[in-house]
Amino acid sequence: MSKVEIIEEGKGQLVGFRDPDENRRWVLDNKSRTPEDKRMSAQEAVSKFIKPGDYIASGGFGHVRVSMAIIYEIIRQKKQSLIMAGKTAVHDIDLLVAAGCVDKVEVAYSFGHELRGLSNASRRAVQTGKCKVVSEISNAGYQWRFLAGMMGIPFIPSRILLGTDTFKKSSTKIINCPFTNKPLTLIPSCNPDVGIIHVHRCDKYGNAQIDGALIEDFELSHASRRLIVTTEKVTPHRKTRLKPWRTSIPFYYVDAVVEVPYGSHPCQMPMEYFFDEDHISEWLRLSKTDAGVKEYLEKYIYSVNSFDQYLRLIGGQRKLNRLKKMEMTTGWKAEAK
Amino acid sequence: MSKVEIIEEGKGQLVGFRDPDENRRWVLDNKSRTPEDKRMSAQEAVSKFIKPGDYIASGGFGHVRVSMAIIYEIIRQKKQSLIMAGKTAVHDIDLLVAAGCVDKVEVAYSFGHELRGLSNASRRAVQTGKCKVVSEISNAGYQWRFLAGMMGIPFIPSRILLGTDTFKKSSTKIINCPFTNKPLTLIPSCNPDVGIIHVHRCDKYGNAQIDGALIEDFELSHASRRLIVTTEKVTPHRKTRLKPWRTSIPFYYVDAVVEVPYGSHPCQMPMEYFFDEDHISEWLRLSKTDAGVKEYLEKYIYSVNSFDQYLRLIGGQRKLNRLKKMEMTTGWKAEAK
Amino acid sequence: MPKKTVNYNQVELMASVAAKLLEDNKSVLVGTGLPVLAAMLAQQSNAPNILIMYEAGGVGSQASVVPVSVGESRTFYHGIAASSMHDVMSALQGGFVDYGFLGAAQIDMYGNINTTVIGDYDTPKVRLPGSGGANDAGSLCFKTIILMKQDIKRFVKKLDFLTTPGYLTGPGAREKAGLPKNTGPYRVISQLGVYGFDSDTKKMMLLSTHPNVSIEEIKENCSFELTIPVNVETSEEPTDQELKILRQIDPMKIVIGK
Amino acid sequence: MPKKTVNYNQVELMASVAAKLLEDNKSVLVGTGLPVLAAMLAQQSNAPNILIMYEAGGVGSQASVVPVSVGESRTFYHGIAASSMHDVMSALQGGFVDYGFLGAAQIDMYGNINTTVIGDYDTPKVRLPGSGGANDAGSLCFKTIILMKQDIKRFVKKLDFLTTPGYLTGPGAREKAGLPKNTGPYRVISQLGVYGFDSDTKKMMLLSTHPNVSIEEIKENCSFELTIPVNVETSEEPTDQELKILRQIDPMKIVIGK
Repeated sequence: MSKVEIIEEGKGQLVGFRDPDENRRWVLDNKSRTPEDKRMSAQEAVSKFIKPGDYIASGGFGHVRVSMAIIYEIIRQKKQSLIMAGKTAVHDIDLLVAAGCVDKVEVAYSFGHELRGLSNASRRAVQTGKCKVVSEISNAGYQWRFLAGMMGIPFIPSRILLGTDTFKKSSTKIINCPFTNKPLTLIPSCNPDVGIIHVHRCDKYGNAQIDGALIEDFELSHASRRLIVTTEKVTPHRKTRLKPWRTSIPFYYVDAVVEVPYGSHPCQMPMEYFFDEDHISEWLRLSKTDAGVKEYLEKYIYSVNSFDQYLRLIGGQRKLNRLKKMEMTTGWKAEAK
Repeated sequence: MSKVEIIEEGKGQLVGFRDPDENRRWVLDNKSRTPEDKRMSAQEAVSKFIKPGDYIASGGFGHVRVSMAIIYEIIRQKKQSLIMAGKTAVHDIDLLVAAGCVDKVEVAYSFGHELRGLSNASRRAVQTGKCKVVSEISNAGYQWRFLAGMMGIPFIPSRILLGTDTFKKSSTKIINCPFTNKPLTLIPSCNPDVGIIHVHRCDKYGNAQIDGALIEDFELSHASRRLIVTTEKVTPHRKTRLKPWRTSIPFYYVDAVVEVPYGSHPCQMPMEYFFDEDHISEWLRLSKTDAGVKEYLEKYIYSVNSFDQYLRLIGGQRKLNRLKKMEMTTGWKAEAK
Repeated sequence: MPKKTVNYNQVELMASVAAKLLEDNKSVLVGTGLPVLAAMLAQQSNAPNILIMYEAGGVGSQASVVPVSVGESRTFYHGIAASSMHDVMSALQGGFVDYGFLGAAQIDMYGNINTTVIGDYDTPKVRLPGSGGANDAGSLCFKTIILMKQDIKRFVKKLDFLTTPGYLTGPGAREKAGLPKNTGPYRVISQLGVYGFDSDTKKMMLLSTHPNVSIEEIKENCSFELTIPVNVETSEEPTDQELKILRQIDPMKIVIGK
Repeated sequence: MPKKTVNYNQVELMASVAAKLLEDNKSVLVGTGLPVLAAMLAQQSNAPNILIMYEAGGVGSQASVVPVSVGESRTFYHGIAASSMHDVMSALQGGFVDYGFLGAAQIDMYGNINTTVIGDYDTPKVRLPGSGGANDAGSLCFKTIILMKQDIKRFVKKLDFLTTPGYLTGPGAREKAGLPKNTGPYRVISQLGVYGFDSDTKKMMLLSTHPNVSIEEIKENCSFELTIPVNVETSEEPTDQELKILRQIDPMKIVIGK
């Protein structure tokens, strides 16, 4: 029998972790197996399910398939003290940090806009101490935190982070494996308080379909305690039942269904509409200063009542048609599935 | 820091386990990333990829979506000393044990025919010592063995098997979790020597699509060292690229592509054809005696050259049409996706 | 109790009793055979929103005829998902599954069950199929319901093999072993009666006898000491409507006829 | 070497050099920007069967224009799979990915890289995005290729933060830490030259200087002691055909233009 012991422990804060028994209890008490009509407004979903101090995680990846409608609503409702999963979070986290909603982040990738450069506002907040990075991890690390959370187990073993400062600032532990006797990183599970995911279509109970790559939303949706699903379209329940193999998220994981066409704007919705580079650039330009941040938030969020009104501000249907057309140049349509 | 230690170790034989580094090396040396035409006959696939002593695992579940064409071919080629994953294996394992091809089994569910009763031949082989059960596990245990194998990690933690004789006869270990300090079962990874999976359609390189529930074939296919895919139909590669989201198994996991319409007979192919209860009954009746087993193997396997010839023996196209029609009474067709 | 012409068999009775135990708007993992039959009856009678889950990935099927196997296409016919064992077993372990419906060859006083072997493990008298998904369901579902035939060789003092955990050695043993909290066997349904488990001792306890079954008969068909409370109900007989549904669900009598 | 009119910029040169390193019929995980550009150039020139993988799930894309993000629809356009991070990260850890293409803000002599922070961790001068998929690729791909800008603040003696493992502290250190065998940095490509790692010391070693770059210039832009062998080649310039392809792949110059 090989001995097993803890070789080293990361010093990052362990956020979003639940003892699996405690989480099962929470699920039993709070997650309904009843097929109920969960349609509500973004306003209602955010006010009902997001509380100060919550650990939130947004679906998609980078500027792709992000539930921006909910992000804007969180800002509009001035939610505070949120902890966010920086799981390749870009525009969403930048705005939330800039608006003062999020002040703690567990970082895999944050404070950047991929090719477009660094995020001005959220980076400034970290550099001035307004926003704190509580722990570091990697993209696979997040994927596996959610996988463990979905599976109801306390951790997933892996071979990443070893030998690095990323490990030292993480909440993971290194043990020697009882099967191979080699060092192995244990990635703790994560059950976010609230997951926020934008999908292509969903029925009123919450049975949701995602087109194209799932990214890590299968695991994230299953692991989240509360799950807000925004959808391009609410589809009849009967359609779910005609192609059950297309369901990526079954209804019993879902707490709110919010119909928001173009709900990912200015991010891409794969096979639906392209990135709005004009709008992203406007934000990147304005967010260079605190005054600019204020101007942006005032113009596009605080003085706006609904996502529809926002869509009119960014250029309305004409702009949206252009974004649709740009996405279509890839030559396929979501309906192809 | 909580202490971690091994609380108990199962005494079952650890089969199909590879040190992740050793398996990575094997993958590097043996799995091609070249898109090559991998079409071959069942005869060629079996003679090329299955060796005595191999640990084999068959896809599908029970009598559903099983690559019977390969099972028959293994018997025809009189392969011996195989170890088999009894991962809810029914007709496949029964025949393989009866024919003397498989003499060791790791059991989650074997030697039974679900509703149809116990398997006569393989159960007799176990009771007389001809076939040895080397370890016990559960269905989820297998699922997680393959998941760990696919992920390249030595184990998956879980909360099953605890407190039972199934654990004692398993190859798993119980530790106290370094995050919760509670007992946790570590399920060792499995990378079978050969995985055998029947799919709805596949291109010549091995990009395979499965309709309906995936069961555990996503993990099994990704974890197997060699993977033989039999398919109802070889489809043009261009069709793979039109709907990449439909690919369940990408080509780099696949070693052989064998086109065998009705290749799951007498098992069901979901949304294609139903179980052939007549044929299953004939086997269950004959397999009550060793003489009957011999008669069945002689008639349907040894004296037959190909799967087509076998299909003529079981009733030919007329019978197959009936099985198709029975399956269609469920009211949908695979093409619906 | 007014007598009624017996127009049902033991399987139909057990299915009807089991179906009534299922609450509406709960989830249940079912195995092949009687468990499926009972869950489908519940779906078509007292629990229209019961969420039926199959370990191979089918969820929420609306099939009108009983699936032959827990992996076949009827397990996801007009369902809400046709996913994978990964998905369903994760739901089990994550706490999303209320009931688990199991069969068994042997059971002991604490609801531990054997589906692996009769006789010595290394030289078995009868080799049975093994755990299948039973250990998973018995470990991870909140409430396990066991459907099995009862006689003295099946309701035993000591199992030949402990495949799936009940309350193990008694109060607190499951948690000590590391099994999830608030889980364990809830009911046992045989052809003779319905059993629960004493909340203090975790020992099996008679709850109701089936029509025309005496407590004497119950005892004669049980090798361990059974807790028998003062009040023992008589199980409800299947209604004509239930029988009609059962026979529609299983027109070939592949479960009923056994 | 015959001089040629310089009709390309540094990004184009780096992309062209990087593309030539990729062998055909191998798999490569690519990050946003220059890595994608280089891999797509390889796919359209020297390595038509290179298998391009994106961490969000796109595999084998045949997009003709560079994706803006590693999660966007072009990452699976006419691909062979559009699956998930679970699938792709498993392939990485399982040993199915030959090359990993990364960017970096700082690198040290052993190929360890920093993309997390410049300055002190708790009071950062510049907070960078963090690992993203870099630690995963650098830990799990067989050969890592790093594409980055070179100057003395980037090629450093000591990283401000070790985000992604190179050879850590030298020979044997990766294995001792538990990282998979036979992995590590393979090449570093800057705007000045191409570097490899000495097989004995695991220290960075100059392999070729780019056209019109002197060894002196290389040294001046590196803070650590660089191994400089007797024979140092000159990197090949991009061909007209390569430049044509690059400008077709990135018509808006979103990568090239930076």
